[in-house]
Amino acid sequence: MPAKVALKRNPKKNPLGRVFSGNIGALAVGLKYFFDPNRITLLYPHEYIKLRQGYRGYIILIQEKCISCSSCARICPARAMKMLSVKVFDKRLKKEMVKKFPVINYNRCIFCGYCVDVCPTEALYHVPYHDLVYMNMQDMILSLEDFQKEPEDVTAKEGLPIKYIFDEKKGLVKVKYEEEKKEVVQPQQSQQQKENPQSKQVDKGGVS
Amino acid sequence: MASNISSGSVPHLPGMEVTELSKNTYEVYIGPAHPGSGHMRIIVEVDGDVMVRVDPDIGFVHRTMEKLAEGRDWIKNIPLFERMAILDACNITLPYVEAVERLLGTEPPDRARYLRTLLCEINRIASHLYGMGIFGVFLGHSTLYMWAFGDREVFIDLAEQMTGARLTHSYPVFGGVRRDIPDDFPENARKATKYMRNRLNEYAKIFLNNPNIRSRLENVGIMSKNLATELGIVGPNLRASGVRYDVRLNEPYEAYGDVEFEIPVFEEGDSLARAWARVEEIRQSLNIIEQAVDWLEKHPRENFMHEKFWKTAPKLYKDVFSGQIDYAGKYRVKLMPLFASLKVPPGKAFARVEAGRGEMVYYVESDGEDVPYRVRVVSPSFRNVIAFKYLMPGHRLMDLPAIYGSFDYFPPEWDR
Amino acid sequence: MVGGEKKLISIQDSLKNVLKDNIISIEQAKGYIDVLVPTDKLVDSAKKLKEFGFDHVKSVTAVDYIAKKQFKITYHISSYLNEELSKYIIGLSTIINRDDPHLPSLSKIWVSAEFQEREVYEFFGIIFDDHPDLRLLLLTPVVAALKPLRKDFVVKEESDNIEVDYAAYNATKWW
Amino acid sequence: MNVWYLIYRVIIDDIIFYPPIYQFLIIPGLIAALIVALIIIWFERKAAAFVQMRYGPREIAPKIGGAIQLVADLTRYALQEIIIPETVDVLPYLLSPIIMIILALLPLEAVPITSIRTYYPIPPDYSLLIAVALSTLSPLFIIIMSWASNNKFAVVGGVRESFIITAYELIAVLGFLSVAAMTQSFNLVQIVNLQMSGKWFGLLNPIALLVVFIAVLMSTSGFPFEIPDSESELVAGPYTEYTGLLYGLNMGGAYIKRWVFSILITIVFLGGWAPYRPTPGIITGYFIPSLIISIKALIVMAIMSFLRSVYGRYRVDQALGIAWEILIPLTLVAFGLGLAEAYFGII
Repeated sequence: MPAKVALKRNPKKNPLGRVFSGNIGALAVGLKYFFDPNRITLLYPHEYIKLRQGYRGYIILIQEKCISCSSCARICPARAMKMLSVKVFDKRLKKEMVKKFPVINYNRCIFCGYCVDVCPTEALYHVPYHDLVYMNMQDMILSLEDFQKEPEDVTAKEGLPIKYIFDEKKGLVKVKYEEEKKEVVQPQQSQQQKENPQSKQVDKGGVS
Repeated sequence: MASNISSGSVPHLPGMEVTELSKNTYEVYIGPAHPGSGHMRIIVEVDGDVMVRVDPDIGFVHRTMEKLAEGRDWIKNIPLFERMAILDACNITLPYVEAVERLLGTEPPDRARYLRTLLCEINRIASHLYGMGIFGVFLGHSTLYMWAFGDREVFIDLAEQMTGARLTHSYPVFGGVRRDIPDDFPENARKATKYMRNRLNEYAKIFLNNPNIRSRLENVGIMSKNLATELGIVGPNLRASGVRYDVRLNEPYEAYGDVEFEIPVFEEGDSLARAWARVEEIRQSLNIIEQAVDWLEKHPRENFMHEKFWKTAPKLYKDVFSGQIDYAGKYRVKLMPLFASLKVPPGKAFARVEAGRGEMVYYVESDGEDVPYRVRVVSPSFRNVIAFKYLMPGHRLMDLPAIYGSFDYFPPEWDR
Repeated sequence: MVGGEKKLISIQDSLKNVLKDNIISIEQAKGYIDVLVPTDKLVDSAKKLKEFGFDHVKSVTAVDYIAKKQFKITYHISSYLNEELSKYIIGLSTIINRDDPHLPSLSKIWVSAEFQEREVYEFFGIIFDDHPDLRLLLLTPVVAALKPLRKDFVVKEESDNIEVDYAAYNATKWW
Repeated sequence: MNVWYLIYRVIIDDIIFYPPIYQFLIIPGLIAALIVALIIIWFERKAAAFVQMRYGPREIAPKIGGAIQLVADLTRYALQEIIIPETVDVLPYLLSPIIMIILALLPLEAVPITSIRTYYPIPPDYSLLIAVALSTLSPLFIIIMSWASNNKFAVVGGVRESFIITAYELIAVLGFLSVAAMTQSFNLVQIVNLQMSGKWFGLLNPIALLVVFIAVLMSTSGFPFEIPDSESELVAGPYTEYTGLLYGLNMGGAYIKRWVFSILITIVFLGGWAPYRPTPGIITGYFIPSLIISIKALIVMAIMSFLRSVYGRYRVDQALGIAWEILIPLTLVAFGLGLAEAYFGII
């Protein structure tokens, strides 16, 4: 069923009808929305969109899973990800050795998600938020420790979580976000991690 | 190079162009810092209120993408080219992906073709709405501007659910796509299409049938069929002049050969017809979205990448796709590490698709290395800009926004 | 696609009929038909192709073969009005010398080539004789003098090295 | 005590409620105009936002819907640096916005806003004619402004302004005079008194009202009809070279002109202070009628502002074509209708 051509013309109207029906139609639509406004604006700092899982937000490394293959750094189109050689204690071989781990420069990152998709062991993942503020550009180059921590979602502290749902009449409707039934375990790891960044368990990655 | 530019006894400084004006005319510079136009300048020579010479002066956001592409790996060029027109991201990168696929000799599987078609149409609607919004600003109609941008949000949200990013999707990759649609996507898409159909009627009422706007657009900037062909205009602008050309019709790509839709062609060729052509195209795109969603719902979620890849993929890849790993998003298609150092067999390929603003063309040449030897990008706005030079003279100065806006010109796309 | 193949052969034949001995070589590339003609017969071939029905230029592409000291200019042309021809894209190409690059302009035959030729002119320094308005389009004169798309203009990009030195990284935190 | 009472009476009677001062500076003059601008600009933004899927001004005082947004804007305009380009003709450049504002308010000095004889600013016998004549003065200074700016965009804008003004002021004047033809009087007090029975001239002669309404919309160049300063091809038209407070004055000038015309429309077509009958005394004879007129004029302005969200901008030659080809004949029809009604004694 290929496409077919449909010949159309600009709608024609006689001049008098054009003036009357055109003006009345335009005014009627205007008045309709004046009395029944359909607002979709997000009042941003007071409300924020709770994005769904799968949104390409900030990228987090799970160091335990990384096999130092450098694929992520090689595929990065913006050269934001580089490999850093670090001495780590290998559990399997039970000795100290030099391994390469990715670090990221958020000055450059374009959030294309290639690194996450190319990682053969799923050691990188996205968190579904992107509105962070750094005080200077140096801070945007993360160290290996910072790269493993989920950054604090600052807007979530003050704002009201909002979800847009699709609607046939209003397009997008703003509703308050409610946690889904499946209980999401909030990882209480930030303190723990600071003390002992290397000891992060893989299974702890149960984050929304 | 500079010495070639001007001739005669006119004084000349490097970087400066001096032209003598005929009597009783003066020059007006529209842009480059201009509400609505983006970054371009139109140098207009005006005789009274009538334009006599129009010279589009462009390149304010030029980024030399053709050169940059020669230094980047094949896959890294996809996010690069996307930045030409982020509001039309899938359409803009698709011909590049197709050209490279032709060189590689791979064909995307059916599901990937439908997914690409789906995103292309979502992008087309978003792009048309953007263009109409800007058009509204040009004519001083702020309501259309806000409406178009507000309703565009619906389709950007759809695209975000599908790809994980609002604008820079980087969705098609060589041999397939990067994600499958989420479970609730078909339902949302159907709601969005229904909503948009109703809205288009209201757009017509408040904007296109508004006598005020009609008188601005009717019989303004009439481009005959022959002139449009001669100038090589593309997209809805071409079809508004009565030329029956659409890449989706003449050389169906992806799933366009399998879905049913119409190509609206208008005969008038004036600004009003160009605006109507966009509205009708949005209507057809909504049809395509519904059909694509139906198809995707009926068919199983497999074969979204090249078949060979799916068979040899390790278990983890399938786990990620089916959502077994809880911290990673569902229905994501993992890329092969091979993509990072892909080498494309030598050859020359040419690909065209119908992007939102018109025909998008890539010429890709490979010499077997991991970077392209030459990528030539011709974007739709690039081929439309010539129309300003030949169409505007003879019109009044106040017709400039009406013509400019009706062409849906987008400077970053042309400047590359 | 069998029918398609046949049609391609027939369009190649008809191109040969139209251009006759102008053709140096004709080749089916991926997505278009590459027709190579000598530079002095470019205008003649273009006129014949336009009469045949190819009414617009899609792209004017120049490729710098620095090893062979050649430029290859390709006019990708197709048709809007002729539905049969609109399915094909013809690459009307010619090879010119890299040292003194100029060739006849086709923008009087195809107006749609006008801006594209201006672009090729500024990026490659290729001069199109008889062009109605050969000025810079995108670049400033200073940049255009460098002829940026030629292969001997090398873009200085940051290092492709994917590894970062630990000591340097800790000291400067920058790359 | 008596002295203080005397001073109080002097301030109230002879200064505040001295008609030229009261009408020029307080109600419906400068202060009322500022308050009206505050309300109308807020309403304009809010109404447009309602139609356009937005909230409109909100962040400044969210509890009252951002109603004092204009105060913030004015503060910004007032504190902005005023840049005077070297190429301009300084004296007319600086003076013309100020003179324009003063002249825009001047018609109010000719308009009686009560039927009590003591509160007429001038003898009202020819007040309609004088008010209409004074209202045509201020656009001259927009043209001077554009010429003094020495800028191509400003000159094009100024030329457009002069075209529009010539066409539409004429229509406005003729529209008002059609009522004078009906009543055989230029006396605004008499015109209002004739409407006291509820037969407003806007109802008796709707064509004249429509014509005047359109003419006011066009000649005061409010937002979608701002042909002289259409931003998409002329940066800001005559005001291109203005910055800071001077630019704010220009923007305010358009609103003040519209406000003055709205008051004229109210008095001539919408019954002025009817149905209220002023009785002697400052409050009942002067203050209340002026309030009634202001509120009616405010509604007229609100309707004008709402149109912003429905219409776009006309091309200058189309606007002139509408004026000369459609509205002038319509005005003559309105004139004829008025004469006919007067002849058959409907008034």
